[in-house]
Amino acid sequence: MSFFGGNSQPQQAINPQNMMMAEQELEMVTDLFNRITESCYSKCIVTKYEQGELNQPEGACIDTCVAKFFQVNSMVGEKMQKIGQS
Amino acid sequence: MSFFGGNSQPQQAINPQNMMMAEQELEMVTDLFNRITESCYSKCIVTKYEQGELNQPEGACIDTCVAKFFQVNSMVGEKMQKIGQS
Amino acid sequence: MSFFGGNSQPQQAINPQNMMMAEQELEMVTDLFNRITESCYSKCIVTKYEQGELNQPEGACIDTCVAKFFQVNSMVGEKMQKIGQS
Amino acid sequence: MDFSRFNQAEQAQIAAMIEHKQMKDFLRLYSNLVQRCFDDCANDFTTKTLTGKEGECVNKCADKFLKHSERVGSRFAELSENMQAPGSQ
Amino acid sequence: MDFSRFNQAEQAQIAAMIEHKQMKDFLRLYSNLVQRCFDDCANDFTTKTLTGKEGECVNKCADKFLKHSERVGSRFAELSENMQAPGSQ
Amino acid sequence: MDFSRFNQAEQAQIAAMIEHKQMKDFLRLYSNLVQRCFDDCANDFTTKTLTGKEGECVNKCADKFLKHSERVGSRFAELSENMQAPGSQ
Repeated sequence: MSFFGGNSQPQQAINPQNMMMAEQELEMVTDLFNRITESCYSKCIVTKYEQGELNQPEGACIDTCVAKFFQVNSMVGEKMQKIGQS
Repeated sequence: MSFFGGNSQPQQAINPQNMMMAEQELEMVTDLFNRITESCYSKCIVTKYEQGELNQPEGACIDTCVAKFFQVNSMVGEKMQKIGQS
Repeated sequence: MSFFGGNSQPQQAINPQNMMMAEQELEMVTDLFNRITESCYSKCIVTKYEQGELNQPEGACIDTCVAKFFQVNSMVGEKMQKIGQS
Repeated sequence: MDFSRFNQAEQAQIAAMIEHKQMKDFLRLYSNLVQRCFDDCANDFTTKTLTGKEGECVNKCADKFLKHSERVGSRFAELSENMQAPGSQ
Repeated sequence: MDFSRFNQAEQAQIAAMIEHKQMKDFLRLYSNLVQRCFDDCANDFTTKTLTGKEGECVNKCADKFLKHSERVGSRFAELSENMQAPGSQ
Repeated sequence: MDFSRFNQAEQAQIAAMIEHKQMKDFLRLYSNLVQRCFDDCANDFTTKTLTGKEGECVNKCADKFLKHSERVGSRFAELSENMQAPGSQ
Protein backbone atom coordinates (compact mmCIF):
# COMPACT_ATOMS: atom_id res chain seq x y z
CA MET A 1 0.00 0.00 0.00
CA SER A 2 2.84 2.36 0.81
CA PHE A 3 3.85 1.59 -2.76
CA PHE A 4 1.68 4.37 -4.06
CA GLY A 5 3.07 6.79 -1.55
CA GLY A 6 1.28 9.79 -0.19
CA ASN A 7 -0.15 7.85 2.67
CA SER A 8 1.28 9.73 5.63
CA GLN A 9 -0.23 7.38 8.19
CA PRO A 10 1.28 3.98 7.49
CA GLN A 11 -1.38 1.26 7.38
CA GLN A 12 -0.75 -1.43 9.94
CA ALA A 13 -1.30 -5.03 9.01
CA ILE A 14 -3.72 -7.07 11.10
CA ASN A 15 -2.31 -10.47 11.88
CA PRO A 16 -5.21 -12.97 11.96
CA GLN A 17 -3.17 -15.18 14.29
CA ASN A 18 -3.04 -12.34 16.80
CA MET A 19 -6.78 -11.77 16.48
CA MET A 20 -7.44 -15.43 17.21
CA MET A 21 -5.20 -15.30 20.26
CA ALA A 22 -6.94 -12.20 21.56
CA GLU A 23 -10.34 -13.77 20.99
CA GLN A 24 -9.31 -16.92 22.81
CA GLU A 25 -7.96 -14.93 25.73
CA LEU A 26 -11.19 -12.94 25.90
CA GLU A 27 -13.27 -16.08 25.81
CA MET A 28 -11.25 -17.77 28.54
CA VAL A 29 -11.72 -14.84 30.89
CA THR A 30 -15.47 -14.64 30.21
CA ASP A 31 -15.84 -18.38 30.65
CA LEU A 32 -13.97 -18.26 33.97
CA PHE A 33 -16.17 -15.41 35.16
CA ASN A 34 -19.37 -17.22 34.17
CA ARG A 35 -18.35 -20.42 35.89
CA ILE A 36 -17.39 -18.60 39.10
CA THR A 37 -20.70 -16.72 39.09
CA GLU A 38 -22.59 -19.97 38.68
CA SER A 39 -20.67 -22.02 41.23
CA CYS A 40 -20.66 -19.30 43.87
CA TYR A 41 -24.38 -18.73 43.43
CA SER A 42 -24.99 -22.39 44.30
CA LYS A 43 -22.53 -22.28 47.17
CA CYS A 44 -23.57 -18.97 48.76
CA ILE A 45 -27.08 -17.81 47.90
CA VAL A 46 -30.06 -18.90 49.98
CA THR A 47 -32.77 -19.43 47.39
CA LYS A 48 -35.72 -18.71 49.63
CA TYR A 49 -35.43 -15.07 48.52
CA GLU A 50 -36.83 -13.51 51.68
CA GLN A 51 -35.17 -10.26 50.72
CA GLY A 52 -33.58 -8.88 47.53
CA GLU A 53 -30.41 -7.72 49.27
CA LEU A 54 -27.34 -9.85 49.76
CA ASN A 55 -27.19 -10.41 53.50
CA GLN A 56 -23.92 -10.31 55.39
CA PRO A 57 -23.17 -14.07 55.35
CA GLU A 58 -23.97 -14.29 51.64
CA GLY A 59 -21.63 -11.39 50.86
CA ALA A 60 -18.80 -12.85 52.92
CA CYS A 61 -19.32 -16.25 51.33
CA ILE A 62 -19.09 -14.76 47.81
CA ASP A 63 -15.79 -13.02 48.60
CA THR A 64 -14.25 -16.23 49.88
CA CYS A 65 -15.79 -18.30 47.14
CA VAL A 66 -14.29 -16.19 44.34
CA ALA A 67 -10.89 -16.23 46.05
CA LYS A 68 -10.94 -20.00 46.45
CA PHE A 69 -12.05 -20.53 42.86
CA PHE A 70 -9.01 -18.57 41.69
CA GLN A 71 -6.82 -20.73 43.90
CA VAL A 72 -8.23 -23.93 42.48
CA ASN A 73 -7.77 -22.50 39.00
CA SER A 74 -4.07 -21.80 39.63
CA MET A 75 -3.49 -25.12 41.36
CA VAL A 76 -4.94 -27.03 38.43
CA GLY A 77 -3.02 -24.84 35.98
CA GLU A 78 0.29 -25.65 37.64
CA LYS A 79 -0.58 -29.32 37.75
CA MET A 80 -1.40 -29.38 34.05
CA GLN A 81 1.85 -27.62 33.21
CA LYS A 82 3.84 -30.21 35.14
CA ILE A 83 2.04 -32.99 33.29
CA GLY A 84 2.68 -31.24 29.99
CA GLN A 85 6.41 -31.01 30.69
CA SER A 86 6.89 -34.59 31.80
CA MET B 1 -21.23 -1.46 -9.43
CA SER B 2 -23.98 0.56 -11.12
CA PHE B 3 -21.05 2.67 -12.30
CA PHE B 4 -20.56 0.44 -15.27
CA GLY B 5 -24.24 0.54 -16.11
CA GLY B 6 -26.13 -2.21 -17.86
CA ASN B 7 -27.12 -3.79 -14.60
CA SER B 8 -30.90 -3.57 -14.81
CA GLN B 9 -31.44 -5.14 -11.39
CA PRO B 10 -29.86 -2.82 -8.91
CA GLN B 11 -27.64 -4.70 -6.47
CA GLN B 12 -28.69 -4.16 -2.89
CA ALA B 13 -26.02 -3.63 -0.33
CA ILE B 14 -25.91 -5.96 2.64
CA ASN B 15 -25.30 -4.05 5.83
CA PRO B 16 -23.16 -6.25 8.12
CA GLN B 17 -24.59 -4.38 11.12
CA ASN B 18 -28.09 -5.52 10.10
CA MET B 19 -26.89 -9.09 9.68
CA MET B 20 -25.41 -9.05 13.16
CA MET B 21 -28.67 -7.71 14.58
CA ALA B 22 -30.70 -10.38 12.82
CA GLU B 23 -28.35 -13.08 14.01
CA GLN B 24 -28.55 -11.84 17.58
CA GLU B 25 -32.36 -11.73 17.43
CA LEU B 26 -32.44 -15.27 16.07
CA GLU B 27 -30.11 -16.50 18.75
CA MET B 28 -32.10 -14.87 21.54
CA VAL B 29 -35.31 -16.53 20.42
CA THR B 30 -33.66 -19.96 20.10
CA ASP B 31 -32.00 -19.57 23.48
CA LEU B 32 -35.31 -18.63 25.09
CA PHE B 33 -36.99 -21.64 23.50
CA ASN B 34 -34.25 -24.01 24.65
CA ARG B 35 -34.35 -22.73 28.21
CA ILE B 36 -38.14 -23.02 28.39
CA THR B 37 -38.01 -26.56 27.01
CA GLU B 38 -35.43 -27.52 29.59
CA SER B 39 -37.07 -25.85 32.60
CA CYS B 40 -40.56 -27.11 31.78
CA TYR B 41 -39.27 -30.64 31.28
CA SER B 42 -37.91 -30.59 34.84
CA LYS B 43 -41.08 -28.99 36.18
CA CYS B 44 -43.68 -31.11 34.36
CA ILE B 45 -42.43 -34.48 33.13
CA VAL B 46 -42.56 -37.54 35.36
CA THR B 47 -39.34 -39.35 34.53
CA LYS B 48 -40.53 -42.85 35.32
CA TYR B 49 -41.58 -43.11 31.66
CA GLU B 50 -44.43 -45.53 32.19
CA GLN B 51 -45.86 -44.48 28.85
CA GLY B 52 -44.53 -42.51 25.86
CA GLU B 53 -47.54 -40.21 25.66
CA LEU B 54 -47.84 -36.96 27.54
CA ASN B 55 -50.61 -37.59 30.04
CA GLN B 56 -53.24 -34.97 30.81
CA PRO B 57 -51.55 -33.42 33.89
CA GLU B 58 -48.21 -33.22 32.07
CA GLY B 59 -49.80 -31.48 29.10
CA ALA B 60 -51.65 -28.99 31.27
CA CYS B 61 -48.49 -28.33 33.26
CA ILE B 62 -46.50 -27.60 30.08
CA ASP B 63 -49.09 -25.07 28.87
CA THR B 64 -48.99 -23.21 32.16
CA CYS B 65 -45.25 -23.52 32.46
CA VAL B 66 -44.56 -21.90 29.08
CA ALA B 67 -47.02 -19.09 29.85
CA LYS B 68 -45.41 -18.41 33.21
CA PHE B 69 -41.91 -18.45 31.75
CA PHE B 70 -42.96 -15.75 29.29
CA GLN B 71 -44.35 -13.73 32.18
CA VAL B 72 -41.14 -14.01 34.17
CA ASN B 73 -39.23 -13.05 31.03
CA SER B 74 -41.29 -9.86 30.57
CA MET B 75 -41.18 -8.99 34.26
CA VAL B 76 -37.42 -9.21 34.33
CA GLY B 77 -37.18 -7.30 31.04
CA GLU B 78 -39.18 -4.40 32.43
CA LYS B 79 -37.14 -4.42 35.61
CA MET B 80 -33.88 -4.30 33.69
CA GLN B 81 -35.14 -1.41 31.55
CA LYS B 82 -36.02 0.59 34.68
CA ILE B 83 -32.56 -0.06 36.07
CA GLY B 84 -31.02 0.95 32.75
CA GLN B 85 -32.91 4.25 32.73
CA SER B 86 -32.11 5.24 36.29
CA MET C 1 -5.17 -17.68 -11.23
CA SER C 2 -4.14 -20.17 -13.91
CA PHE C 3 -4.72 -17.18 -16.18
CA PHE C 4 -1.15 -16.08 -15.76
CA GLY C 5 0.10 -19.57 -16.47
CA GLY C 6 3.25 -21.06 -15.08
CA ASN C 7 1.44 -22.57 -12.14
CA SER C 8 2.26 -26.23 -12.57
CA GLN C 9 0.24 -27.35 -9.55
CA PRO C 10 -3.39 -26.69 -10.36
CA GLN C 11 -5.16 -24.81 -7.57
CA GLN C 12 -8.05 -26.77 -6.08
CA ALA C 13 -11.26 -24.97 -5.30
CA ILE C 14 -12.53 -25.08 -1.74
CA ASN C 15 -16.25 -25.71 -1.61
CA PRO C 16 -17.67 -23.75 1.36
CA GLN C 17 -20.55 -26.24 1.55
CA ASN C 18 -18.04 -29.04 2.13
CA MET C 19 -16.28 -27.01 4.81
CA MET C 20 -19.58 -26.47 6.60
CA MET C 21 -20.35 -30.18 6.46
CA ALA C 22 -16.92 -31.09 7.81
CA GLU C 23 -17.29 -28.55 10.60
CA GLN C 24 -20.69 -29.88 11.54
CA GLU C 25 -19.41 -33.46 11.58
CA LEU C 26 -16.50 -32.41 13.77
CA GLU C 27 -18.79 -30.59 16.15
CA MET C 28 -21.19 -33.50 16.45
CA VAL C 29 -18.41 -35.89 17.39
CA THR C 30 -16.97 -33.48 19.97
CA ASP C 31 -20.39 -32.82 21.41
CA LEU C 32 -21.07 -36.55 21.71
CA PHE C 33 -17.74 -37.08 23.44
CA ASN C 34 -18.36 -34.22 25.88
CA ARG C 35 -21.81 -35.47 26.78
CA ILE C 36 -20.59 -39.03 27.35
CA THR C 37 -17.73 -37.78 29.52
CA GLU C 38 -20.16 -35.75 31.60
CA SER C 39 -22.87 -38.39 31.96
CA CYS C 40 -20.45 -41.20 32.74
CA TYR C 41 -18.68 -39.08 35.34
CA SER C 42 -21.98 -38.67 37.19
CA LYS C 43 -22.84 -42.35 36.77
CA CYS C 44 -19.46 -43.87 37.69
CA ILE C 45 -17.18 -41.64 39.73
CA VAL C 46 -17.38 -41.61 43.51
CA THR C 47 -16.85 -37.97 44.39
CA LYS C 48 -15.33 -38.51 47.80
CA TYR C 49 -11.92 -38.55 46.07
CA GLU C 50 -10.18 -40.83 48.54
CA GLN C 51 -7.59 -41.59 45.90
CA GLY C 52 -6.61 -40.05 42.55
CA GLU C 53 -6.65 -43.36 40.69
CA LEU C 54 -9.69 -44.83 39.03
CA ASN C 55 -10.48 -47.91 41.08
CA GLN C 56 -11.57 -51.16 39.48
CA PRO C 57 -15.35 -50.67 39.78
CA GLU C 58 -15.08 -47.12 38.43
CA GLY C 59 -13.07 -48.29 35.44
CA ALA C 60 -15.48 -51.12 34.66
CA CYS C 61 -18.42 -48.78 35.03
CA ILE C 62 -16.89 -46.29 32.55
CA ASP C 63 -16.37 -49.01 29.93
CA THR C 64 -19.97 -50.14 30.20
CA CYS C 65 -21.27 -46.61 30.40
CA VAL C 66 -19.61 -45.49 27.16
CA ALA C 67 -20.85 -48.64 25.38
CA LYS C 68 -24.40 -48.09 26.58
CA PHE C 69 -24.36 -44.43 25.61
CA PHE C 70 -23.43 -45.43 22.06
CA GLN C 71 -26.30 -47.90 22.05
CA VAL C 72 -28.78 -45.28 23.19
CA ASN C 73 -27.39 -42.94 20.56
CA SER C 74 -27.98 -45.48 17.77
CA MET C 75 -31.40 -46.47 19.07
CA VAL C 76 -32.55 -42.87 19.08
CA GLY C 77 -30.97 -42.27 15.68
CA GLU C 78 -32.91 -45.16 14.14
CA LYS C 79 -36.10 -44.00 15.79
CA MET C 80 -35.68 -40.48 14.44
CA GLN C 81 -35.03 -41.81 10.93
CA LYS C 82 -38.25 -43.84 11.03
CA ILE C 83 -40.15 -40.76 12.14
CA GLY C 84 -38.51 -38.72 9.40
CA GLN C 85 -39.54 -41.25 6.74
CA SER C 86 -43.16 -41.62 7.83
CA MET D 1 -39.61 -12.51 14.39
CA ASP D 2 -40.21 -9.86 11.81
CA PHE D 3 -37.41 -9.19 9.37
CA SER D 4 -39.45 -7.05 6.96
CA ARG D 5 -37.44 -3.96 7.84
CA PHE D 6 -34.45 -5.46 5.98
CA ASN D 7 -33.85 -5.20 2.23
CA GLN D 8 -34.22 -8.14 -0.16
CA ALA D 9 -30.55 -9.04 -0.30
CA GLU D 10 -30.41 -9.01 3.48
CA GLN D 11 -33.54 -11.09 3.77
CA ALA D 12 -32.07 -13.69 1.44
CA GLN D 13 -28.99 -13.95 3.64
CA ILE D 14 -31.13 -14.16 6.76
CA ALA D 15 -33.11 -17.01 5.17
CA ALA D 16 -29.84 -18.90 4.60
CA MET D 17 -28.84 -18.17 8.19
CA ILE D 18 -32.15 -19.54 9.47
CA GLU D 19 -31.80 -22.70 7.38
CA HIS D 20 -28.32 -23.33 8.75
CA LYS D 21 -29.59 -22.66 12.26
CA GLN D 22 -32.44 -25.15 11.87
CA MET D 23 -29.96 -27.90 11.07
CA LYS D 24 -27.97 -27.00 14.17
CA ASP D 25 -31.12 -26.83 16.30
CA PHE D 26 -32.17 -30.27 15.13
CA LEU D 27 -28.78 -31.74 16.04
CA ARG D 28 -28.98 -30.06 19.43
CA LEU D 29 -32.45 -31.48 20.07
CA TYR D 30 -31.17 -34.90 19.10
CA SER D 31 -28.15 -34.79 21.45
CA ASN D 32 -30.23 -33.39 24.29
CA LEU D 33 -32.73 -36.20 23.85
CA VAL D 34 -30.02 -38.87 23.84
CA GLN D 35 -28.33 -37.50 26.95
CA ARG D 36 -31.57 -36.95 28.84
CA CYS D 37 -32.91 -40.43 28.09
CA PHE D 38 -29.57 -42.05 28.83
CA ASP D 39 -29.33 -40.24 32.16
CA ASP D 40 -32.89 -41.12 33.12
CA CYS D 41 -32.92 -44.72 31.88
CA ALA D 42 -29.46 -46.31 32.03
CA ASN D 43 -28.78 -47.35 35.57
CA ASP D 44 -27.30 -50.79 35.42
CA PHE D 45 -23.60 -50.80 34.60
CA THR D 46 -22.96 -54.48 35.21
CA THR D 47 -24.17 -55.54 31.75
CA LYS D 48 -22.48 -54.33 28.56
CA THR D 49 -25.69 -54.12 26.54
CA LEU D 50 -28.91 -52.28 27.34
CA THR D 51 -31.32 -54.45 29.32
CA GLY D 52 -34.86 -54.86 28.01
CA LYS D 53 -36.12 -52.58 30.73
CA GLU D 54 -33.59 -49.89 29.89
CA GLY D 55 -34.39 -50.11 26.18
CA GLU D 56 -38.11 -49.78 26.83
CA CYS D 57 -37.47 -46.80 29.05
CA VAL D 58 -35.34 -45.09 26.37
CA ASN D 59 -38.09 -45.68 23.82
CA LYS D 60 -40.79 -44.11 25.92
CA CYS D 61 -38.48 -41.34 27.04
CA ALA D 62 -37.69 -40.44 23.43
CA ASP D 63 -41.40 -40.35 22.56
CA LYS D 64 -42.21 -38.21 25.55
CA PHE D 65 -39.30 -35.89 24.93
CA LEU D 66 -40.37 -35.24 21.34
CA LYS D 67 -43.98 -34.66 22.33
CA HIS D 68 -42.85 -32.30 25.04
CA SER D 69 -40.73 -30.30 22.58
CA GLU D 70 -43.62 -30.11 20.15
CA ARG D 71 -46.06 -28.92 22.77
CA VAL D 72 -43.62 -26.31 24.07
CA GLY D 73 -43.10 -25.27 20.44
CA SER D 74 -46.84 -24.72 19.85
CA ARG D 75 -47.31 -22.67 23.02
CA PHE D 76 -44.12 -20.76 22.28
CA ALA D 77 -45.32 -19.84 18.79
CA GLU D 78 -48.69 -18.62 20.08
CA LEU D 79 -47.19 -16.53 22.84
CA SER D 80 -44.45 -15.04 20.66
CA GLU D 81 -47.07 -13.86 18.19
CA ASN D 82 -49.15 -12.25 20.90
CA MET D 83 -46.07 -10.56 22.22
CA GLN D 84 -45.23 -9.01 18.89
CA ALA D 85 -48.75 -7.97 18.00
CA PRO D 86 -48.74 -4.64 19.86
CA GLY D 87 -45.23 -3.77 18.79
CA SER D 88 -45.48 -4.43 15.06
CA GLN D 89 -46.80 -1.87 12.56
CA MET E 1 -6.15 -8.56 30.10
CA ASP E 2 -3.32 -6.70 28.53
CA PHE E 3 -3.43 -6.21 24.78
CA SER E 4 -0.61 -3.67 24.58
CA ARG E 5 1.60 -6.12 22.72
CA PHE E 6 -0.68 -5.73 19.67
CA ASN E 7 -0.41 -2.93 17.10
CA GLN E 8 -2.92 -0.08 16.80
CA ALA E 9 -4.95 -1.60 13.98
CA GLU E 10 -5.20 -4.84 15.92
CA GLN E 11 -6.17 -3.05 19.10
CA ALA E 12 -8.98 -1.26 17.26
CA GLN E 13 -10.33 -4.57 16.05
CA ILE E 14 -10.02 -6.07 19.53
CA ALA E 15 -11.99 -3.12 20.92
CA ALA E 16 -14.79 -3.85 18.44
CA MET E 17 -14.64 -7.51 19.44
CA ILE E 18 -14.94 -6.60 23.11
CA GLU E 19 -17.91 -4.34 22.45
CA HIS E 20 -19.71 -7.11 20.57
CA LYS E 21 -18.88 -9.54 23.34
CA GLN E 22 -20.29 -7.22 26.00
CA MET E 23 -23.64 -7.19 24.25
CA LYS E 24 -23.62 -10.98 24.14
CA ASP E 25 -22.56 -11.21 27.78
CA PHE E 26 -25.39 -8.93 28.80
CA LEU E 27 -27.94 -11.07 26.95
CA ARG E 28 -26.49 -14.19 28.56
CA LEU E 29 -26.74 -12.63 32.03
CA TYR E 30 -30.34 -11.72 31.30
CA SER E 31 -31.33 -15.22 30.16
CA ASN E 32 -29.50 -16.85 33.03
CA LEU E 33 -31.32 -14.60 35.46
CA VAL E 34 -34.72 -15.36 33.94
CA GLN E 35 -34.15 -19.11 33.98
CA ARG E 36 -32.69 -19.17 37.47
CA CYS E 37 -35.51 -17.08 38.98
CA PHE E 38 -38.16 -19.03 37.10
CA ASP E 39 -36.71 -22.34 38.31
CA ASP E 40 -36.44 -21.13 41.89
CA CYS E 41 -39.77 -19.26 42.11
CA ALA E 42 -42.39 -20.79 39.82
CA ASN E 43 -43.81 -23.84 41.48
CA ASP E 44 -47.52 -23.68 41.04
CA PHE E 45 -48.71 -24.88 37.65
CA THR E 46 -52.41 -24.88 38.37
CA THR E 47 -52.82 -21.15 37.68
CA LYS E 48 -52.05 -19.63 34.28
CA THR E 49 -50.67 -16.37 35.67
CA LEU E 50 -47.94 -15.82 38.23
CA THR E 51 -49.31 -15.75 41.76
CA GLY E 52 -48.50 -12.78 43.98
CA LYS E 53 -46.09 -14.91 45.93
CA GLU E 54 -44.31 -16.11 42.79
CA GLY E 55 -44.06 -12.56 41.44
CA GLU E 56 -42.57 -11.29 44.68
CA CYS E 57 -40.09 -14.14 44.68
CA VAL E 58 -39.01 -13.37 41.10
CA ASN E 59 -38.54 -9.74 42.02
CA LYS E 60 -36.29 -10.47 44.97
CA CYS E 61 -34.49 -13.18 43.07
CA ALA E 62 -33.70 -10.78 40.22
CA ASP E 63 -32.36 -8.20 42.69
CA LYS E 64 -30.25 -10.76 44.47
CA PHE E 65 -28.96 -12.25 41.23
CA LEU E 66 -27.80 -8.85 39.96
CA LYS E 67 -26.14 -7.99 43.24
CA HIS E 68 -24.43 -11.34 43.27
CA SER E 69 -23.09 -10.82 39.74
CA GLU E 70 -21.84 -7.37 40.66
CA ARG E 71 -20.07 -8.60 43.77
CA VAL E 72 -18.47 -11.49 41.90
CA GLY E 73 -17.45 -8.96 39.24
CA SER E 74 -15.67 -6.72 41.76
CA ARG E 75 -13.77 -9.57 43.40
CA PHE E 76 -12.96 -11.00 39.98
CA ALA E 77 -11.51 -7.69 38.79
CA GLU E 78 -9.33 -7.34 41.92
CA LEU E 79 -8.01 -10.87 41.73
CA SER E 80 -7.36 -10.76 37.98
CA GLU E 81 -5.28 -7.65 38.45
CA ASN E 82 -3.23 -9.22 41.21
CA MET E 83 -2.72 -12.26 39.06
CA GLN E 84 -1.34 -10.23 36.19
CA ALA E 85 0.83 -7.97 38.28
CA PRO E 86 3.87 -10.28 38.44
CA GLY E 87 3.56 -11.29 34.81
CA SER E 88 3.15 -7.89 33.18
CA GLN E 89 6.04 -5.55 32.36
CA MET F 1 -14.23 -39.41 10.96
CA ASP F 2 -13.30 -39.94 7.39
CA PHE F 3 -12.58 -36.85 5.32
CA SER F 4 -11.06 -38.67 2.32
CA ARG F 5 -14.00 -37.67 0.13
CA PHE F 6 -12.72 -34.06 0.17
CA ASN F 7 -10.03 -32.65 -2.14
CA GLN F 8 -6.51 -31.78 -0.99
CA ALA F 9 -7.14 -28.08 -0.51
CA GLU F 10 -10.22 -28.85 1.52
CA GLN F 11 -8.39 -31.42 3.60
CA ALA F 12 -5.69 -28.88 4.42
CA GLN F 13 -8.31 -26.46 5.64
CA ILE F 14 -10.03 -29.18 7.66
CA ALA F 15 -6.69 -30.02 9.28
CA ALA F 16 -6.32 -26.37 10.34
CA MET F 17 -9.89 -26.46 11.66
CA ILE F 18 -9.14 -29.59 13.70
CA GLU F 19 -5.99 -28.04 15.15
CA HIS F 20 -7.92 -24.94 16.23
CA LYS F 21 -10.65 -27.14 17.68
CA GLN F 22 -8.15 -29.17 19.69
CA MET F 23 -6.94 -26.01 21.39
CA LYS F 24 -10.52 -25.09 22.24
CA ASP F 25 -11.27 -28.61 23.46
CA PHE F 26 -8.25 -28.55 25.72
CA LEU F 27 -9.35 -25.24 27.26
CA ARG F 28 -12.85 -26.62 27.74
CA LEU F 29 -11.51 -29.72 29.47
CA TYR F 30 -9.43 -27.52 31.72
CA SER F 31 -12.34 -25.28 32.73
CA ASN F 32 -14.65 -28.23 33.26
CA LEU F 33 -12.06 -29.85 35.49
CA VAL F 34 -11.59 -26.70 37.57
CA GLN F 35 -15.32 -26.16 38.04
CA ARG F 36 -16.06 -29.80 38.80
CA CYS F 37 -13.25 -30.11 41.38
CA PHE F 38 -14.12 -26.76 42.93
CA ASP F 39 -17.79 -27.75 43.25
CA ASP F 40 -16.95 -31.15 44.72
CA CYS F 41 -14.11 -30.08 47.03
CA ALA F 42 -14.57 -26.48 48.24
CA ASN F 43 -17.10 -26.47 51.02
CA ASP F 44 -15.71 -24.27 53.72
CA PHE F 45 -16.27 -20.58 53.08
CA THR F 46 -15.11 -19.29 56.43
CA THR F 47 -11.41 -19.36 55.49
CA LYS F 48 -10.03 -17.25 52.62
CA THR F 49 -7.48 -19.84 51.51
CA LEU F 50 -7.98 -23.47 50.60
CA THR F 51 -7.68 -25.75 53.63
CA GLY F 52 -5.27 -28.69 53.47
CA LYS F 53 -8.18 -31.05 53.12
CA GLU F 54 -9.70 -29.06 50.27
CA GLY F 55 -6.36 -28.86 48.47
CA GLU F 56 -5.83 -32.59 48.76
CA CYS F 57 -9.33 -33.21 47.46
CA VAL F 58 -8.74 -30.93 44.44
CA ASN F 59 -5.51 -32.78 43.69
CA LYS F 60 -7.10 -36.20 43.69
CA CYS F 61 -10.14 -34.91 41.86
CA ALA F 62 -7.96 -33.48 39.09
CA ASP F 63 -6.11 -36.79 38.74
CA LYS F 64 -9.31 -38.76 38.66
CA PHE F 65 -10.94 -36.37 36.21
CA LEU F 66 -8.06 -36.66 33.76
CA LYS F 67 -7.96 -40.43 34.02
CA HIS F 68 -11.68 -40.57 33.49
CA SER F 69 -11.41 -38.41 30.35
CA GLU F 70 -8.62 -40.60 29.02
CA ARG F 71 -10.54 -43.81 29.62
CA VAL F 72 -13.68 -42.41 28.01
CA GLY F 73 -11.47 -41.27 25.12
CA SER F 74 -10.07 -44.79 24.55
CA ARG F 75 -13.47 -46.46 24.62
CA PHE F 76 -14.89 -43.71 22.43
CA ALA F 77 -12.17 -44.19 19.82
CA GLU F 78 -12.72 -47.96 19.72
CA LEU F 79 -16.48 -47.69 19.41
CA SER F 80 -16.36 -44.91 16.80
CA GLU F 81 -14.12 -47.06 14.62
CA ASN F 82 -16.41 -50.05 14.89
CA MET F 83 -19.33 -47.83 14.01
CA GLN F 84 -17.64 -46.59 10.86
CA ALA F 85 -16.30 -49.95 9.74
CA PRO F 86 -19.41 -51.09 7.87
CA GLY F 87 -20.00 -47.70 6.27
CA SER F 88 -16.49 -46.94 5.02
CA GLN F 89 -15.02 -48.27 1.77
